[in-house]
Amino acid sequence: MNPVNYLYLSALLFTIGAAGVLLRRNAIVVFMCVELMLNACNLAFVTFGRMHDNLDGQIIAFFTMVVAACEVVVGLSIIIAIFRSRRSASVDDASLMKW
Amino acid sequence: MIETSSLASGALLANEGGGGLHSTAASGAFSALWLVVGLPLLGAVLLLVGGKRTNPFGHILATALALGSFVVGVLMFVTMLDKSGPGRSVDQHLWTWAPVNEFQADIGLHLDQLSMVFVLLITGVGSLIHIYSIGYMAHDENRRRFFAYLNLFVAAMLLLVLANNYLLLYVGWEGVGLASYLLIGFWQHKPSAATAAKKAFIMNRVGDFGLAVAIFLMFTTFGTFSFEDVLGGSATASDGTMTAIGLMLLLAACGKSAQFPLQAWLGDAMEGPTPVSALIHAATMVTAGVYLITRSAEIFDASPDAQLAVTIVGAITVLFGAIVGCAKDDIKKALAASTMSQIGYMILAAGLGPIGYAFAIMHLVTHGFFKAGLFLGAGSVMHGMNDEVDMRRYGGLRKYMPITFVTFGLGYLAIIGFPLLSGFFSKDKIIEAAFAKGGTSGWILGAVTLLAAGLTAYYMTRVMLMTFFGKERWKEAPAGAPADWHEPHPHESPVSMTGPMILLAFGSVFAGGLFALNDSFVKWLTPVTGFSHGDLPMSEWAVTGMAIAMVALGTAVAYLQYARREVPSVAPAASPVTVAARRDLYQDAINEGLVMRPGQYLTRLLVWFDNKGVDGFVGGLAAFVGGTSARVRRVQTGFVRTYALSMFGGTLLVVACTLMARMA
Amino acid sequence: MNGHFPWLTTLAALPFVGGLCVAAVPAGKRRLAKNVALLFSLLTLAVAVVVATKFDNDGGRFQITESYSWISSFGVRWSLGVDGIGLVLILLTAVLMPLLILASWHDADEAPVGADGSAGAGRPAPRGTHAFFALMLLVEAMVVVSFAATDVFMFYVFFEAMLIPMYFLIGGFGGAQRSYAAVKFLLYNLLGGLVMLAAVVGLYVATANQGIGVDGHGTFDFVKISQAVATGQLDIDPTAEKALFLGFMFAFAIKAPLWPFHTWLPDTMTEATPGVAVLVTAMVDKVGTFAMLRFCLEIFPDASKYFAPVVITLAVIGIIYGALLAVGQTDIKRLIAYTSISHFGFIILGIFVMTSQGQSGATLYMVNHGFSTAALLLIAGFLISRRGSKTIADFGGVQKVAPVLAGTFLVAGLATLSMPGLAPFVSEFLVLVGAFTKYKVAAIFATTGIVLAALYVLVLYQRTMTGPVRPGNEKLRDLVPRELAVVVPLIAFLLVLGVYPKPVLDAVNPAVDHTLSRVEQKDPAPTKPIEQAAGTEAHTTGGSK
Amino acid sequence: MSTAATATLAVTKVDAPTIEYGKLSPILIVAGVAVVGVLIEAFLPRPARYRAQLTVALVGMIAAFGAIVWLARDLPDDHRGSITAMGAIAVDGPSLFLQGTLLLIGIASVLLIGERRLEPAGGDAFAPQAAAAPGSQQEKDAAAAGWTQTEVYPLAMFSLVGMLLFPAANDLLMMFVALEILSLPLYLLCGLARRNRLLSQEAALKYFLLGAFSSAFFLFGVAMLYGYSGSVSLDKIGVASAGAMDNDALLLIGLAMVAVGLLFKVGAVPFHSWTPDVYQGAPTPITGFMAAATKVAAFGAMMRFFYVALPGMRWDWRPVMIGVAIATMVAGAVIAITQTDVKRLLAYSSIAHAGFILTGMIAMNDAGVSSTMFYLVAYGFVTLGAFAVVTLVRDARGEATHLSHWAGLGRRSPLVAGVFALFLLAFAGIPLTSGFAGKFAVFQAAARGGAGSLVVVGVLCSAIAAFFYVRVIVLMFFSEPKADGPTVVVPSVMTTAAIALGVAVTVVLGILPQPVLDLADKAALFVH
Repeated sequence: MNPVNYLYLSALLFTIGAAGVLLRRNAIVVFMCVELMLNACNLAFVTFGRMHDNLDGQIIAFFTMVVAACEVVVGLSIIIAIFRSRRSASVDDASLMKW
Repeated sequence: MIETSSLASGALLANEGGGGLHSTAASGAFSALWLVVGLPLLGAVLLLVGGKRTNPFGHILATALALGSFVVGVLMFVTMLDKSGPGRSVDQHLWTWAPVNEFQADIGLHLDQLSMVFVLLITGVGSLIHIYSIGYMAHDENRRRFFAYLNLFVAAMLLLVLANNYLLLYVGWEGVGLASYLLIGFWQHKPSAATAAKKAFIMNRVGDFGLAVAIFLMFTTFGTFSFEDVLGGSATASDGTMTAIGLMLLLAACGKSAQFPLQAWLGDAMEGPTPVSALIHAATMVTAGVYLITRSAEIFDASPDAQLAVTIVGAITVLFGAIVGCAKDDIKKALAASTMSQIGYMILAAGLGPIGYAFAIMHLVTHGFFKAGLFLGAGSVMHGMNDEVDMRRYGGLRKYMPITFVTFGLGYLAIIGFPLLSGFFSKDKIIEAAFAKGGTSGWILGAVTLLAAGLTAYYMTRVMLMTFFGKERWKEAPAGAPADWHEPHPHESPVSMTGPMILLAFGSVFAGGLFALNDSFVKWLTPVTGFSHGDLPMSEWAVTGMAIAMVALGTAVAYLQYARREVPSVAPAASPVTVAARRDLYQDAINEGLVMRPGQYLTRLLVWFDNKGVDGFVGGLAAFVGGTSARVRRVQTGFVRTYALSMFGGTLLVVACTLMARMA
Repeated sequence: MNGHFPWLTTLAALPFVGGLCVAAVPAGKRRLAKNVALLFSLLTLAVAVVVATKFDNDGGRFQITESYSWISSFGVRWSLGVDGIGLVLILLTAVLMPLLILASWHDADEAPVGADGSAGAGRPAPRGTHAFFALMLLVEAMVVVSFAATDVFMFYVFFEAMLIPMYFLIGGFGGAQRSYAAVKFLLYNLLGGLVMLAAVVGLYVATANQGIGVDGHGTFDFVKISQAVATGQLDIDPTAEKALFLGFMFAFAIKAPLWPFHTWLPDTMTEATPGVAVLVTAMVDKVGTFAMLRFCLEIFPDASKYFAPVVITLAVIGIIYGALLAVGQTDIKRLIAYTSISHFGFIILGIFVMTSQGQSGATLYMVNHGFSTAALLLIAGFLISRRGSKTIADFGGVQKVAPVLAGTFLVAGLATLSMPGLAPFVSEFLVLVGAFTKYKVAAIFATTGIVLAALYVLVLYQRTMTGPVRPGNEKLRDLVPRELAVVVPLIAFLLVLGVYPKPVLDAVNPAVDHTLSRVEQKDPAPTKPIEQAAGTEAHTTGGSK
Repeated sequence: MSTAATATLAVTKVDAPTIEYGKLSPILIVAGVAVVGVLIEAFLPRPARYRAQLTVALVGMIAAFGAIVWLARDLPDDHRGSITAMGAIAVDGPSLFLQGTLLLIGIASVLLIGERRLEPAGGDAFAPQAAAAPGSQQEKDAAAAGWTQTEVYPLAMFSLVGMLLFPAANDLLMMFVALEILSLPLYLLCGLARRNRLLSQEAALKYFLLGAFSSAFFLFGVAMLYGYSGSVSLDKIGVASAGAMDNDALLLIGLAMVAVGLLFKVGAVPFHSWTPDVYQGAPTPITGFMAAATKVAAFGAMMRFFYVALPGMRWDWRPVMIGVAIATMVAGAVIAITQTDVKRLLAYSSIAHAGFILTGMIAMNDAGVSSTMFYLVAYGFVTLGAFAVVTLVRDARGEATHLSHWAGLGRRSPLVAGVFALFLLAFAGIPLTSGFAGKFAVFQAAARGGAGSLVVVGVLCSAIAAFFYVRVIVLMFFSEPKADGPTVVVPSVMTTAAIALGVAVTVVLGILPQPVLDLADKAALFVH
């Protein structure tokens, strides 16, 4: 199969992720969408690695996963903290500061 | 490119004017020339800076310095009599004032026959009026200040006539304006006085504008503004330039000499103490315009158009003043109108060119005597009458103040041109010169001067009769008099006041004859102003006869009106003409309608424009930015998804633009 | 870069150090603070006089120069030097400052009135007085540097930095609307300054690109730039030159202020204390006109010539407009502010007609206007402080109760209306003559200013000083000795410069001639020149040197 | 750990990567400090932690700064420096200059973080127990018990490690990792405020979500560039892009998306929307740290990215960046005008300043690099100082950040108000402050680089910006103090020192900027 198709898939996933961030209200879902975007990047890296015939892409994907994991730790802790104070995980509720 | 020696020859070339001023540097007795100006100036400075400490002796000091100036002036005169030809014209360079390349403004004095006449007139009459004021102002708490201003005036006036260039003349010109302002408004606590002073100064400034522009023109044309160079070069410059300069000088003269259309201030200027009216607004300052035109003879000679304008202005003012004078009940305003009219004569004469200059100056001098005398007389009357100025509240005063009556009477006879008195000689010569101009304009001008002579006789007789003859109308209280009104006790003034009046009366009687004797005055001035006889279209005697007839007529009419009939103590209703004359022929109304009102509206409009327009624009800009800010900050909704959307949109934009930049 | 004593740096440093010293005086000791301020201003004056004695009128363009490396990355040097123009303006500054300090002696004693007009609660900031005088001295230091800087960047820095102490002086010590006035002052001038910054950057880049500086950096050395412009070594594209000129001019026009960029001035002068108002008009604003003459003309000669008609038109409008608005004012200080706008019109007119009379006159005008406005404003301030009102209608008949005050006010007023014999006359006349030789119509319109000047001054005098004593004015005190000590020197200067301005002109003329030669302008020759007869003083023929 | 970035996997044999520990010592020291901090949290008793953390952090940063000085002296004459860690990290002029700046800012920030005199009940600016819900009994108990947490120190140090790495990262993967290292602790730090905890948590959430979102863009951009050039090394991308002709949509998209990630970090419009909210909600010492240091690090990375990887592409990215710079300057200045909260005001001001700094970066010449770095130094210290002053003005509810509370501050506390005014003037770019020197530097660089239009927009925006700085000064000095206005708390020597450092840098760089300019000039060359 033409590796370019993976790139299309990657772009599609990235877009879905971005759309999710823009459309979903629940912080966790929003955050998952961000993760989806990161994974779309991973797919792209791997594909490009394949296309360029080197392993950099795959290695980068590992790094990304680690970073994403760290992000999860930090992100979830923040989301949980805010959930505890507000009893809501809706990102739209957190809008005290504006203008 | 005039040769240095042209003065001597030019003096004799009757039709060509003086041909410029060429002078020798002041030496010998002349080197004291600066003292003429310096002494009164010193007085002014001492009295103003010295303040209250000089109160006890201020008036004495000022009078002494004025007299000192007079003495120096006489010394100069004697010295000048000794010399002949060019030796009579001296220059004294004092210091370099404001040098910028071509522009070399110097403080330098110039004394010649013309300025000599003025020096003597100013210091002479000035000294007399100083003396008079000692008595007149005896009870004024600010007498010292008054004398300081008088000294300042004398200094400025002397500077005006002694300057050797137009710029310095301008200094004196404005200086006398200032002194006039200070003295008209001397009783500042009276709003009318303060207003009159301001009005005088501002109208004078309009004239000064003309002088300033004239100097600019001289500088651009000749690269200099010294009398010597400008007058010497005036024949070489183009007609247009000379006409422009001439008209601008005329404007200046109109302002200073209260000529039409800048005459309105003079009547109001009578708010000042009477000695001031005598000195400044009769004898000296107001005649500065005549001096200016005469001094600039070469310029006017080079421009017939400008000359014509001068005569027209003079003619209008002669009649204007005379008509107004006929209707005024305020003795000082009547005299002021007369002054205006008489100066109109002088200006008219000066506009005639070499045939008139000398007579203009001659009339100026004789007028200086008799008008000053008349004013001092009026002051004396007021002094005895609780400062009443309304002639309708006078009457029969000759018994109470005989000296005043006699001196005033002599002045009166002189001004109406009673034969063999001063005014007769000088005015008659002007009438002759007007006819001698020739052509239609000559006839018109002659007729005007004759008519004015008649009017003069009429209004002066009226003044005389209303004041010194008839019923003693001051005995009854005026309608609507205040509760504390008390009957005045007319009395003769002290010697310090009558003395100067007597001396001036002598001048009024004899000066004209003396000047006319052997044409000595004309000969004296000819080296400076040039002289030409012109062609009189009739015999001199005919002119004189007509003039005397007009005077007699005017006197007779006045006699019929004011001696044979009771003078009402309140101005009666009168014909529109009289009403107009009483209101100065609506000159104030015209000024108000044409200048003041629109000016006020303009000012108000501009104030509004400055606030709402200029400032408003800037404020609007600021408000626009602020408003934009207030709107744009709403984009920051506080919703994280909106932020994400803006980021996403931004990303798309950046990506798209990057791609497009490549395409483009 | 000579080994001599750095006189000009000393001159600038003295008030600066003075300001620090004043600020360091303990909080309670107000009197001491004032005395220290006065002392330092007098010291500055002394040094300024020394500098003046070292100046040689025939001794070349910039004298008493010094130059040290400052910010070499931008080609900036700490370069000072004076020509005649700078010198006389420095002297003006140095002379005025002690008088201003003296005049403002009690202005900062009490807390200023609140925005609602409340009487400031009488509780001054503990060091308010100190701050006031320290800031005054600071401004003086910056003004001196501005006049003496021969480095464009350095000039710009101090030109701009000056705004801050001025801002605090206006906003901290004045009338009820002072903070509005201060903000307006600052924003207007900052806007001008920032636009100028763009032009300064542009100039720098031009010098860098054309290799005028060293090491690929540009340069800000005024002498170098001016020379390079004259020799064509620095050849800025005409469009760019015009843009740069406008950038510079914009800042100076706001500062000067030129119509229609003037509206900050009336507010500032109305709200600031009299001393500060004088500081604004007599010194700070002069930096603007000074800079037009020095920087705009010499660095952008072609653009200056190109825009001269526009600037002249604006200046003439300003003359008449300012005068008319002055007539319409009801507030004494505001009225005086508009007279200043009118006068600045004359100064700018004189500069841009580009004749020696115009420019020498304009320079002299700067000095004279400094003295005359100082006198007028300070005396008005003394009057206002007695009555607690600056509305003209509240006064009347003051001459009766305070004759000396009224008399000196009249003299100051006469100076303002250019009465001959007083200093401003000479300069105004020079400007007008200089203008007339090239721009007749403009000059004639400008000359109407003398009539209007009489109007506004005399109307003011009449309404405040003459007439019957108005209720509320009966108890006004006449000038006290401290105030006399302020007024007398000012009037003395007005008189002396009125009759003998030659020393100033002698210092200024060579600099003006130099400027004109850089702009390649000559005075128009008279149409019918008079050959000088032998024996009379030989006059130099203008512009043809 | 960064060895893998460029490790190519040979089929037969793996070369052991070489790491120049000496050249990486500043980063390693700070990383070590962070780890030690964690250990302290784990093993030391609570009362001893504060002192220990503070000491370790300060000593560590000073040591790191010493290491930088040492490295800088060792730079070769052309100041180009070298690439270490198998091509992942560049130790060159810009790196060292910016790292030095970062460390100084870090030191000052830690001083602010360590301040414990301001809260009337004792404690610092951070929540006594971050896990407790705001308003809960648990929180009240923790506060009553006088608990304080010291986890902020290691977090800050980790963040600093990321910042030190960010401008030095010579490949995009390193850059991404650094970005995350610097961001993740900051997200947490933002949520730790003692007062206004809801706002603080909201700030953390917003920052985190948007930050993660932007990281994704960044990473996708990296992927594109990798796809285009086959490498994430900046040098290689540079080589590849130099000859780019047509088929380079990948390159352009990648470039744009990486730029987006970086522009987010500096707070450029339209990626700025997090800035005001986060600056407002975060604990003020953290805001100061974040505002000053993040900007330095991110601009360093941005410059390296554009100057090393994409010099040949300048005609593609410059127009876009010019647009962004203009939008940033205008929006920042305009929106700031109507702000009423001092922290938000400073946030918008920082946006405007991001625009000015972009102006310098866009110059694309040596002057651009040096002037941008100079600006960063100037701006960093002013910002830090300004936020430090904000921590001092307090009322019963904590910091009184609403502008109306600042009315008459100059009357009450002339010194503090004066210092704040100085910082505002520096922000406004008034001559004789560091702000002016910086502004002039970037403007002249931009003008020489042919971006004259930016200069014009820049000065106009400065004028608009001046308006709100001046407004605050008016408020402080020329308005009547309110009766129930805030008080200015006298801080300990630490905050004082931080503020003093800010003042000193502001004044010295304003009057005698030449030494630092020289330094920046010398440090302006990126290693390739």
